[in-house]
Amino acid sequence: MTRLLREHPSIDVELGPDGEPIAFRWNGRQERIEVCNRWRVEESWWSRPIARDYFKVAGASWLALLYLDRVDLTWHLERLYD
Amino acid sequence: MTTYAELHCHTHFSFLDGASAPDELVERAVELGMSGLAVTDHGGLYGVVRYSTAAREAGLRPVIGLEIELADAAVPDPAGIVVPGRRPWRAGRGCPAGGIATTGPATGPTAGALEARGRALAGAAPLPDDARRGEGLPARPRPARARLPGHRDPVKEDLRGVGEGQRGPHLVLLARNAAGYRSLCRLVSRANLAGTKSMSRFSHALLAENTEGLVALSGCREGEIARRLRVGDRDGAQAAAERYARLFASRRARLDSVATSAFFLEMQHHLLPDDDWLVAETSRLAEELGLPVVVTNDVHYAYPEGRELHDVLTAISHGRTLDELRDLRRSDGESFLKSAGELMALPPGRGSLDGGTPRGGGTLGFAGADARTAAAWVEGIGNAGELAAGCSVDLGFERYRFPGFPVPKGNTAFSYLEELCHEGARRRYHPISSPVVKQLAHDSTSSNGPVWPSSS
Amino acid sequence: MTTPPQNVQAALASLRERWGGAAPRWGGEVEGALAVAPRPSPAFDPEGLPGGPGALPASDRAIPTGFHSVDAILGLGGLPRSAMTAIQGDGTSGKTTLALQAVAGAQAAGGIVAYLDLARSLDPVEAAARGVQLDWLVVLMPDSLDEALAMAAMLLQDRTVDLLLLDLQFWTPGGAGTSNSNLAERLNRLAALARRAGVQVLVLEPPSLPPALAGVLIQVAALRLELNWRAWIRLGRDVVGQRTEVRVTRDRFGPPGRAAELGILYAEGGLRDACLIRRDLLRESTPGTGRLTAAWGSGVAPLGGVAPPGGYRPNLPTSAARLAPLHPPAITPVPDDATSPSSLASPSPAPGPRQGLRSIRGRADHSWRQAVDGRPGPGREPPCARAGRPDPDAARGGP
Amino acid sequence: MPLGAAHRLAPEAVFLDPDPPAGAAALKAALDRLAGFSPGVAAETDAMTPGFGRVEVQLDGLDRLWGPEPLLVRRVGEALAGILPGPPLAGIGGTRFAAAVAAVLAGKVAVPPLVAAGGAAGGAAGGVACGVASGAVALHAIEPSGDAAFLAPLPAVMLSRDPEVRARLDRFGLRVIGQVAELPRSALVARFGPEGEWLHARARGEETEPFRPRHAPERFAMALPIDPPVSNVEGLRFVLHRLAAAFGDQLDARGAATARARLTLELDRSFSTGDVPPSMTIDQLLPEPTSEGLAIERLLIARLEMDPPRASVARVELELGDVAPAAGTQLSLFTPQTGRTGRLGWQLARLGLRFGEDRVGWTELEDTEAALAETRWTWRRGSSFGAGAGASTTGRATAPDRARSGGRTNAALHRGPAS
Repeated sequence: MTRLLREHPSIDVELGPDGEPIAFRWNGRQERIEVCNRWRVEESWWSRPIARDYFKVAGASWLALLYLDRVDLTWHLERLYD
Repeated sequence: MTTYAELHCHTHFSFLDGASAPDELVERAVELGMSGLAVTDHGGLYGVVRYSTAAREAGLRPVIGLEIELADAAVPDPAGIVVPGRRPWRAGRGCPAGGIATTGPATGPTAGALEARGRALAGAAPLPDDARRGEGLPARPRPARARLPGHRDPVKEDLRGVGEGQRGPHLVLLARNAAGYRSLCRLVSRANLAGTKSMSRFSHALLAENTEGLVALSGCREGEIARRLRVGDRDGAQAAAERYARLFASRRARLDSVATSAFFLEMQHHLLPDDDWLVAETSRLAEELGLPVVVTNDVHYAYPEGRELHDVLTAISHGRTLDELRDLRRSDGESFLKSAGELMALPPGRGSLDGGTPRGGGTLGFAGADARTAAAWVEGIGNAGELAAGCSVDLGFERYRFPGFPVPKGNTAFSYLEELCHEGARRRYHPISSPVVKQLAHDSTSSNGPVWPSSS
Repeated sequence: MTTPPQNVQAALASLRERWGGAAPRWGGEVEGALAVAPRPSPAFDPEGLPGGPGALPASDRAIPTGFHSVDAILGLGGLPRSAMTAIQGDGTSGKTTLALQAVAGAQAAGGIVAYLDLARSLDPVEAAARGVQLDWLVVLMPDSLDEALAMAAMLLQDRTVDLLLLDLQFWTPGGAGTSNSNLAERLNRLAALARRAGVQVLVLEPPSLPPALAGVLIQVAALRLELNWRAWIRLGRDVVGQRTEVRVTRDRFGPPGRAAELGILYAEGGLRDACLIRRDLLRESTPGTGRLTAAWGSGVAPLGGVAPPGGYRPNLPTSAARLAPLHPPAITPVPDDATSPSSLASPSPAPGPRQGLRSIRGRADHSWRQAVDGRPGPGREPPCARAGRPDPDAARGGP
Repeated sequence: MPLGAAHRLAPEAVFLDPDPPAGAAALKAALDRLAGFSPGVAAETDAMTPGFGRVEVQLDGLDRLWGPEPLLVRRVGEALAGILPGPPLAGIGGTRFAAAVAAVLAGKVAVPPLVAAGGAAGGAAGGVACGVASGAVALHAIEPSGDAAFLAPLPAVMLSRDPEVRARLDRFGLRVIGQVAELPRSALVARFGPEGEWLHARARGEETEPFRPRHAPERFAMALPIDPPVSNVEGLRFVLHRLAAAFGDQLDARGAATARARLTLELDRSFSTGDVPPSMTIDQLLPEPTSEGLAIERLLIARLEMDPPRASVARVELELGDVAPAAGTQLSLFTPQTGRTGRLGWQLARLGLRFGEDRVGWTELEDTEAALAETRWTWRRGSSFGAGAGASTTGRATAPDRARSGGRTNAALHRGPAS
């Protein structure tokens, strides 16, 4: 079961050399993460383009879904697995 | 190592699925420094001539191929992994209610249409739709129009709303030489005769008869092996891979040699959620069986922007608006021509399916798997170029080739022609008149020279 | 759980042969895995609900959680009606899963459920996948804990709902308009109301609660479960599930201190979900020690101190070299007679009771031992969590 | 007839645009007046229907009260003067059909008023100005039991409005009503179907359907002065409780339920500072029609708590709108929820009022496999629960449907003429 955060809060992400996140910061917490899956979503280019790179990342004892909004290049937190 | 060659590429002769013209693809491939490019349209060789002409002009090695959709499973497939049953189209936001009624979990996707076709072939005219629908309509006898011998009533199959994932498994066939090209032509002809309008029907039996000079790639994510791997059916995938390898193996083929092997496991990565898994499993399978791998990108358009046109084409082919397409459109926008560098930058190429790098969580036993996948990926990119280099089909447009015409012994072509003309004149003109005789004499004298006989 | 009778086994086997992974399973056969059906049906079939195969009948005092191993360690065999239950757990501990499963159980028994979504993080699709009837799930989104408590009180007074789920996940102390002083009193009142109105209250409690509030919760809750993440369940690189330990820290209706382990699979959709019922593909792992030292919420870990990985190697192995495995596989699949994987293509005979979890864990444990005792790979260290991990058989606990 | 054709026929005519609301309002006022004359008044109040403008008044036994019929008709005319655009035409007959025909004739032929006893009277009040001095009513009365004789010479096409029936009458050579009346009933039924039965009855001067008088809506309004004025909600709650409880009893006694409540507070401005309106009004739609005083009171109090009066309240008036007979609801078996959905609806309405409408609601799945999680489901606000388009499939025809229909009622009320 996952928690889907409605507002997709912004997060800070540190990137590794290959463009995948290796650490992120949110709500005053900062942690190393390991990417365990990634995929790309490109939707509705005909109306309101949405382009995101999703990363499913695991921390010490938690799992979350981040994405890079490729329209404005910001990082967001979308889901927490729980 | 040779440079990369894309071996799985659709031109717009994959009707309503490819979004780029052959010339455009060739141009882009040259730009990217590819050594070769294969054209593998769906169930047809329509684009071959335009493509190979363009490729030769641009100095690109043309590889001629085909992507087929097999209509049956080679082994019983009770779970519907290989030939899935069609599920009703899911209605989503902004969709008209009801959707499209599709066949249930039928054994084959074309069961209904084929039944109708069987009736048509057996001589019984298919019931006119009106008679089936309206009870009170008169069934007026219609004149039998002059039909050409071998004529069949076209049977149309409504495949709108049926996505690739609900159809038969794909397989890519490439011609290694002229014999391979002949095999492709035979396959296409037979499959089109066996199929319905615009929907050819390839079966395993047909495929088994025509493997000479062909190289098979295991296909995109909708190929039989990929489908099995995606649902975790390792044993089934292994059996299927061995079956294909046996099927395409020639006498001098060694399994692990790129130059002679005739069956390759195809790896693609379109940044979809389960692509990591699929690539890792494919490389694992390749290692277990010692099969060579090849990396392709299942190209449907030359440039990334082509995605929009491709989506629109998909919408047209399914008769829906873009909003209603849902999962019928390819969810990735990655099916454009990619250079070797771009392919290498994908997750498997980076070796970054990595639990094993220092920053990773040290997931036990996965570092080895990742290194294996990365190595296979790199090797597959190299193999693609090698394989393309090993394929040469020359359609030979430089010289004229006329159909052979047997001439009876003791005759030259012109003497035989004269004989035929006189015979025809005797049959046709009663009584024979002097202008006819004069004309015949004129023709036979002039036809011995460079002048073609004028029609009489 | 019981073994299905012979005729049921035969029927299930034939169904599986025909339908593969989509065939019905004997209840609890794969615990925590979602059905592979893509679209949860919202149809409400009142007659079909109670007493379906595998569903424990809801008693008048307790509602089963849907996880048999959890039900087994609870005094009432489920979460008590008309009392407050606190579920405490860290970020990814599985408490939402457990809570939603309980919601589904309550709805199956005919209840109306209100979800106080303080964190604004309910995913209805996931909820429906866990069996929640969205028709009967009222979602309330309070802004603050004060509001949440007021809403809860109103709902309890009118007895219009049967289960109230209060999600405190992201609630931060000192939020707008929260006065800690009378929180205790109000929570007490809430618990009393729940008792009187016969309404079940579930509180999802993050570990970061201020001690005062946590203390109150400990006091007022009749049942308190503590969930702790134990390990990931992986499919290739991807994490597709987790293992969680459930510990009863307080139980008014039975002995506290029992523990059980849950296997939770996420099943996020797509064809790949069919892999989740093939246990031989799943692996279990915990992050290695020393790498991920910073725990969630425990301050700031140094960034950038780790050397970047070198990317792909320019010296590519040739095909001949690749055919010899680069690394011997660290986990060799151990043939395990008790856990013959139910194959999609070739159906296995109906499995024995309680197979699902045990097989996952059994397999993983085996690999652990092999890896740890036998031949730890280079750069791989034995996990630190090993010592703290209860013995699997003791962990099962329960009667 | 198209307007252009009409212009050609009567170039000097002035054409007025139809004004259905005004017509309906005028008719409603007329009905209110007529209710003072007779207990049985029936009319079509929808201005868009062809029957609009005809008012039927039951005259049985009214001669003792109002005098003989001509006198009654004159009195009616006086009462209606000024309300309708012109003087009404009146006809008195044994059946409603005959009376209506008589009224039409009254407009065409100047017939001296005749006395007719018994039966119902029909008055056709149209928007046609007849040029008769106000108060003078053109009346045509039919002799008692003379209906058939009265109708016999009239054209048969008057029997029906349906052009097809008219054409068919013509085809059968039935020119006058008398010919129709002479035919056996079975013959008419055989050729016209059920309509034939009606035609026959009408032609013979027999009543075809029971008279359904119009019921004036009861107005549930009550006011209580508060002396001295109170400023806190607690005090108001006390007063409101009395009002709501009284209404609850009344509704229960009538077997009725209300769907809308309006609370008007007269504010005492003598001690207030700033700009305070003389009164404040709270309009509250109820989640479902109810007769429970307590439920209404609670919702209103919740509104008051959200938006307290800005000055002391001197008078409280509570009015209930949309009172209709309470519909019996079928509780489905086996669903324990059923009994409580009603209460839940109320509860959610209160929660929505207190904490904001957008905070309470339900979710509905849309496309569970969409690529973006946001588009997989939609949020439905509690107040509009189930009123959405894709609401109910047949599969879940249980309690939510009931709650949904309640929601739809609300939506309909929203669209209705709001005060």
